[in-house]
Amino acid sequence: MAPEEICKLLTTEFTDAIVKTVVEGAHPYVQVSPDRWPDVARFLCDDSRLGMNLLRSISALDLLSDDRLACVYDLMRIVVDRPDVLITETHEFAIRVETDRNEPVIPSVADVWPAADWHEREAYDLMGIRFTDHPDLRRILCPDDWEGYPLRKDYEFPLEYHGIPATTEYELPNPRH
Amino acid sequence: MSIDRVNQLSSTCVRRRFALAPALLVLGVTLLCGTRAMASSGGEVVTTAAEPGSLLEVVLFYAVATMTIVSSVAVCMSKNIVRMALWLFMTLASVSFLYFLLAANFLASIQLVVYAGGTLVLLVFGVMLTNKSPWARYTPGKLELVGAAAVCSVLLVALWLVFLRAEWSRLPGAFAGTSVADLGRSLLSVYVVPFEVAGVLLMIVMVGAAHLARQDK
Amino acid sequence: MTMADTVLESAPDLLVDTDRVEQGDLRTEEMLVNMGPQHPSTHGVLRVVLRTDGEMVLEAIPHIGYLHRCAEKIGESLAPYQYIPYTDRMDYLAGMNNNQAFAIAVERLCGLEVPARAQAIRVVFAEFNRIASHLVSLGTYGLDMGAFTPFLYCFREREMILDLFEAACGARLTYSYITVGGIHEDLPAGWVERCLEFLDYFEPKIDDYNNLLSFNHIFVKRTAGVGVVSVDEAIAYGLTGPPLRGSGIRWDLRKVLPYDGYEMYDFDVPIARSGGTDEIPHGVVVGDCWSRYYVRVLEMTQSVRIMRQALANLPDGDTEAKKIKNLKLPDDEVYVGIENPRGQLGFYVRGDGSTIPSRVKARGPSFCNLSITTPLCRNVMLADVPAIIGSIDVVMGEVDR
Amino acid sequence: MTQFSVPWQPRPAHPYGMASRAVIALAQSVYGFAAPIVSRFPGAILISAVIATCVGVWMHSVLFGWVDTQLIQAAVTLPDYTPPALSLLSPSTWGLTPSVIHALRVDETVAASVAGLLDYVLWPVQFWIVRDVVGLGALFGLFNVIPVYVIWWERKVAGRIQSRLGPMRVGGWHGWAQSPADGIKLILKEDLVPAGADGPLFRLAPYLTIIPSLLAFLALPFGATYVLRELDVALVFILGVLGAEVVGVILAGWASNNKWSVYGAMREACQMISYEIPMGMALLVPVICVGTLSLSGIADVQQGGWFSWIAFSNPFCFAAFVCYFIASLASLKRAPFDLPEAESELVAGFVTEYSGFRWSLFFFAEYAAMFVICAIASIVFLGGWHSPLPASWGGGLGDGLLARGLTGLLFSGPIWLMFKSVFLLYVQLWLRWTLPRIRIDQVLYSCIQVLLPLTMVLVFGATVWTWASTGHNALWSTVEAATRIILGSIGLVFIGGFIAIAGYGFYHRRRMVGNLVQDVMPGS
Repeated sequence: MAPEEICKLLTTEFTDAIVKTVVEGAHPYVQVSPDRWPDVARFLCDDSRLGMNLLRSISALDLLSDDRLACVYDLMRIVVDRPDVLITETHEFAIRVETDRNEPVIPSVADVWPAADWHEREAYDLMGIRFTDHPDLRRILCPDDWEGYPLRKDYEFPLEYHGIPATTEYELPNPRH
Repeated sequence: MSIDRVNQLSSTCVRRRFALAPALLVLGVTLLCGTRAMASSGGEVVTTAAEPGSLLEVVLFYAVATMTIVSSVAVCMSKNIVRMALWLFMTLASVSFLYFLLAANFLASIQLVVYAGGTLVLLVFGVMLTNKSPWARYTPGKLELVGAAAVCSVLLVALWLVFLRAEWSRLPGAFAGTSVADLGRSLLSVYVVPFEVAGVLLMIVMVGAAHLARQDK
Repeated sequence: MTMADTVLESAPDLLVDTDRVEQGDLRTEEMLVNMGPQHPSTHGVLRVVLRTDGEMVLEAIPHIGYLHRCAEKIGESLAPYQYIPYTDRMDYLAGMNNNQAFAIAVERLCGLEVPARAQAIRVVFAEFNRIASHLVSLGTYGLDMGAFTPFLYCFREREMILDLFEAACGARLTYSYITVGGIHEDLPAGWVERCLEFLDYFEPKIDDYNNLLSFNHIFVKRTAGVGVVSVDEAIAYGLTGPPLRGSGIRWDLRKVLPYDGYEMYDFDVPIARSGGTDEIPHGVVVGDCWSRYYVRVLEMTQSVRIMRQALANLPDGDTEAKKIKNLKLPDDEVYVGIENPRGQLGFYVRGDGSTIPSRVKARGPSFCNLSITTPLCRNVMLADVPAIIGSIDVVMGEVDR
Repeated sequence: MTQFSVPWQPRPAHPYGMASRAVIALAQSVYGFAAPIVSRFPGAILISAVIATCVGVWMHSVLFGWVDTQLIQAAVTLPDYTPPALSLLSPSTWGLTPSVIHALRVDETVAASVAGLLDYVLWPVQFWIVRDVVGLGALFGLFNVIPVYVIWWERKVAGRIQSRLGPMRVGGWHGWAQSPADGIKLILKEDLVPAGADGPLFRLAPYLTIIPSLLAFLALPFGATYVLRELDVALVFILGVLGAEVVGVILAGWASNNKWSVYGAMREACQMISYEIPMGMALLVPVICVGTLSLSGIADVQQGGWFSWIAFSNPFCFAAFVCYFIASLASLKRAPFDLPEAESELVAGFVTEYSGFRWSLFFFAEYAAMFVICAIASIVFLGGWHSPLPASWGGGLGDGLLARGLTGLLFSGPIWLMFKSVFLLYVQLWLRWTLPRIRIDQVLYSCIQVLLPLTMVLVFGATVWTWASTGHNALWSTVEAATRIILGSIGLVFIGGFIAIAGYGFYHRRRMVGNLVQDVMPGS
C-alpha cells in the first residue's frame, strides 16, 4: 500500500487521534496524539491490511524552537505467508508522537513490539522521554548515575565525572568538539 | 627496561626462588629414600632393599608417621572446609606412603587410586555442592565440645589398653614383599566370600547414592 | 567481606529495588557471575550478568554502553561529508556498508543523483566488505567453540581483502571511501584483475571452512538445536539480517527495497533449512545457532556472485556527483535502511535548511539483535551463552554508537 | 578539581645483595661469549646436544653394567668382601676399597696405563645411593626438558596446521630457544596472589599438581634396564599418582577466589570422575591378556616385532587402545575435553588468577603428564622399547660395545620408546588444533554412557579370549595368528596412510601466500 492510502486508512479509523499527516517529502508520516498512541500502535500491528510487525527504529527528536520533544517510529511489514518464497514487496511508514518538553511522557509500546523495549530505554537515556508502564525503564548507554540527557539541544557538558576531568574547552559558551 | 630494573627483578626472583630450592631438595631426598624402601618385584630377596631397622628406614618411618598424625589432627581442627579436605588428602597420601615403606606396593597404589584420587574428589563435590556457603566457618557449640571430649577420651583409653597388652614381635629376616599374583590368587581362593560380600555391599551403596541424588533434583 | 557480597555490591542497580530480581537471589547457592566487559567471548565490551545455578544459566541480562561515543550528538555539529569517518567507526568490521548507508540517506534527503559507475563500485566494495565481515564472524565463532584453526584461515583470506581495500582507498579498516554523492577516488589500474584473481582463489576456500568447522560433528553437537528463535519472535524483537534469515524468512533489503542498482544483479537469498535435507547435518533446527552461522557461509558465495557480475560490466564515467561541499539540507527528514552484514543498518537524517543536519540517528542491527539474548539465554548451559552471542554476531561499536 | 590522586606508591627499590649481583654478572658474561657462537649455527648445536645426551645416557648404563659384571661379581669370589651396607656412616663397610679395585683391574684386560685415578672414579659407582642420585638427576632433567620442548614443538605444529610459521626468531633456527626464554620471562614476572584468595592454598596448589607427574616418572621404564624403580605394580602406581593430580587443580580453582576458577575446578572434578574408570578398565584389557601389572613384564611379551604387539594381538586390545587414548585426552584436559581451562567460556578456568612461575608450573605438570600417558600407551599397547623388527633377527650380533649399540638402535632400546610416545604426542597435538571443545554434559555422556560400557565389554571379551587361548589347541592358535596378521596390517595401513599424506603435503607445499598488493600493483 502507498503512504497516501495508509494515511487515509488511519485518518478514517482514528479521526480524533491523528493530529497532522505529511505525505509529500522523503519521509511520509502521521502525527498521533500521545494518549491514543497505544491503540493506534495495536491497530497498525494487528490489522490485516497494514500488518506492520517490524518496528525498525525509534528516533527521539528535540524540537527546541517550539519547546517540544518528539519520537519518530519507523515501521515496516514482513508478511510470511509462504515460508520459502522470496519476499519482494513491503510497505514502510512512520509515526511521530510529540510531547511537552518540560515533563515529556509517552505511553510505551513495548507490549506491541518487544523490539521497542531497548529503543525506548535509549530514548529515555539520551533525550529524557519517560515511557509509562515500560517493563524496565533504566539508562541503557550512559552510566546509571549520569545527570542530564545528552542529546537535548540545551544540554551543557559536565566538567568532571567522579573526579575524572572532561577534556572539552571550558570557556566556550557552546563548546563544539 | 633499564638494567638496574632487570637487576632488581632478577634479585627478587633469585631471593624468592631461593625458597623453592630447599623444597625441591627435600622432595628429591624423600622421593629417593621412599623409592629406596620400595622392594622390587618377585619373591627373591632383593639385595638393594632397605634392611629392616637400618637408620634410613627408621628416619623415614618417623617422618611419615608424624605427617599422618599431624594431618589427621588438622582434619578435625581446621575451620575452613577446603583446608579440611586438603588435610584429609595429606592423611590418605601419607598412609599410602606408609604402605610403600612396608613394601606393600600394590596396597599403596590402590590406596592412592581409591582414596587420594576418588573419595577425596567425591568429598570435595559434597562440600562444594551443599548449599552451605563455601566460606562458612564451623564453630562447634559448647555442648558438642563436651560430648566430643568424652567420646575421645573413652576411645583413647581403650586404645592405650590394647597397646599395652599387645606383645610386639619382629618378622624374621628381610621382608620379601608379596607379589600381586599371590594377592590375586588368595583373594579368589581363600577369601572369596568376603570379596563377594564386599562387592555386593558396594553395589547397594551405589544404588542408594543414586536414589538419594535423584530425590532432591 | 566475602566474595559474594563484593559482587552483589558491585551490581547495585540489579538488586536494590527492582522486584523482578528479588526472588532471584533468595536461594543461597545461586551465583551472580559477571561475564564482564572484558571477556574473551563477548566480542567487544559487552557485560552480561548471568544468574547461574551451577552450570545452568537461569537468566542473562546484557549491559551495554561501554563503547558509547555519542556519535549521534557529534552528527548534529558536522556537515554530512565530514560525518562519513564517524560512520566507519560504528560497525568497525563493515566500514564500507556504514558509509554507503549514510551516503544514501543524505542523497535521498537532498535528491542527489549518483553516477552509474559510482553505484557499481559501491556495490563491489559493499559486497567485498560483507565477505570480510563474515570471515571475522566465522573465525571468532570457531574460537568461541574452542576450534582455533578456522580463525587463522579466515584471517588469512581477510588479509588479502584488506590489501585490496588498502590499494583502493589507503585504509585497512576505516575506509571513508564511499562518500555523499559517490566515491572518493576511482579504482587504481589493475585493481579489477587483482580482485577477480582473489575471487577465483577465495571460492574453493569456503569448502575448506565447511569441512573444517561447519560439518565438524562436535561443532554441530555444540550449536544445533541451541538458542532456537521462532519466526514471529524474530520479527517481534526486530532481528534482521542473518539472524532473521536463520529463522527461515527469505527477507533481504537488497531485494525488497533495492538501492545503488542492486536490482540489476541476480543473486539469491540463502535461508536456514532444517536438518537432513541435502548437506545440512541431522539435528539442525531452523532458527538455531548452527543455521544462523551457516546462512553467513552461504551469503559469502552470493556476494562473490554479485561482485563478479558487477566487475564484469563496470560502466565508465566519472565517479562523483557535483556541488557536495556546501550542500544545503532541505527542511525535511528521511529514514533509509540498507543490508549491512549484520542486518538492517538504518540512518534517520533530519535537516533544517542549513548545511548541518539537526538530528542523525543510526539504527544498528546488532542493537536489536542483541536484545534477543535475554529470552534465549534462559535455562541454558554456561557453555551455550558464548555460542548464542557468537551466532548473533554482535559488534559493540554499532550497539553503543 | 583535583587531578585524580594516585593511591599506589611505588615500592622502594630493593638493594640487591652479593648473591644476585654475582648471578647477574655470571649471566652477562656467559651471554657475552656464548651468543656469537650459538647464533651462528644454532640448529647444529641443538641436534648435537640431543645426540650427546642420548649417547651419554647409554654410556652411563654401559659403565654401570660393566662395573656390575666385571668388578662386583669378580669381587664376590674374594674371601674378605663385605657388600656395601646401607649405613654410610662407618667407612669400614664401604665395600670395595680403591686398592681392591686396582688389584682386580690389574689382572683384568683393562689397560693398566691409567693409574689410580680410574679406581677413585670407579669406587663410588658400586653404591646404590650413587646410582639412584644419578637416576633421579636424569629423571629431573628429563622432567624439565620434556615440557619445555613439547611446548615449543606444539607451537610449531599449531603454526603449521594454521598455515603460519610458528616461533622463528628466538635463538635462531626455528626459534628453538622460545620456551626457555618464556620460562625465564615467567620467573621474572611479579609474584601475585589475588586479594581475598586463600594464600597458603593458592601457593600450595601448583606443587600438588607437579609432584604427581614427577612421581609418575619413577616407575616408568624407558628400556630393559633403564628404570629407576622396577615395580611389579607400575601401572596401578602411575594411574594412582596421576589421579592425585586432580586435587591440586581443584584446590587451585577453589583458592583463587574467582568465580571462573571455581567453575574450572568443578568441571575438572566432574571430568575426573567420568574418565578415571574407563581409563583404568581400558588398561585392564592388556593386563588380562599378558597377566602382569609390571610395565617391564608387559613390554617383554612384545619382543616379536610388529605383529607381536599387544594392540594387534586381539580385537579387544585394539579397541582398548582407542578407548584408552580417548579417556587419556580427558585426563590430560586436552583437545575436545579441555573444559577446565576453557578460554572462551571460563576466561582461563582454574589458572585464571595464576601468573608467572606458578602458572608455568601448572603447564609443566600438564605436559609431563602428557608424555607419561603417551609412554604408558606405547609400552602397554605398542611394544614399548621394542622395534617393529623382531628381536630374533638381531640375535647374532653378539654383545661387543658396538653390537650392543646397534641392537639398541635397531631392535630394542629407549630410542624406540621415545619415537612411539613422541608420535602419540604428535597425534594429541593434531587433535588440539583441529577439534572444537565439547560441553560438560557431553563429556559426562561420552565418558560414562559410552566409554564405560564399551570398556566393560572389552574386559569381558579379553577374559574370554585369554581363557580360550590357554587351551592351546591348534585351531585357536591359527585364529590368533590370523587376527594378529589382520590387525597388524590395519596398523600398517594407518602408518602408511599417515606417511602418504605427509609426503603429499610436503610435495605440494606452496609458497606462503604473500601480500597480493605488493606483488604486482604498480605504485603501491
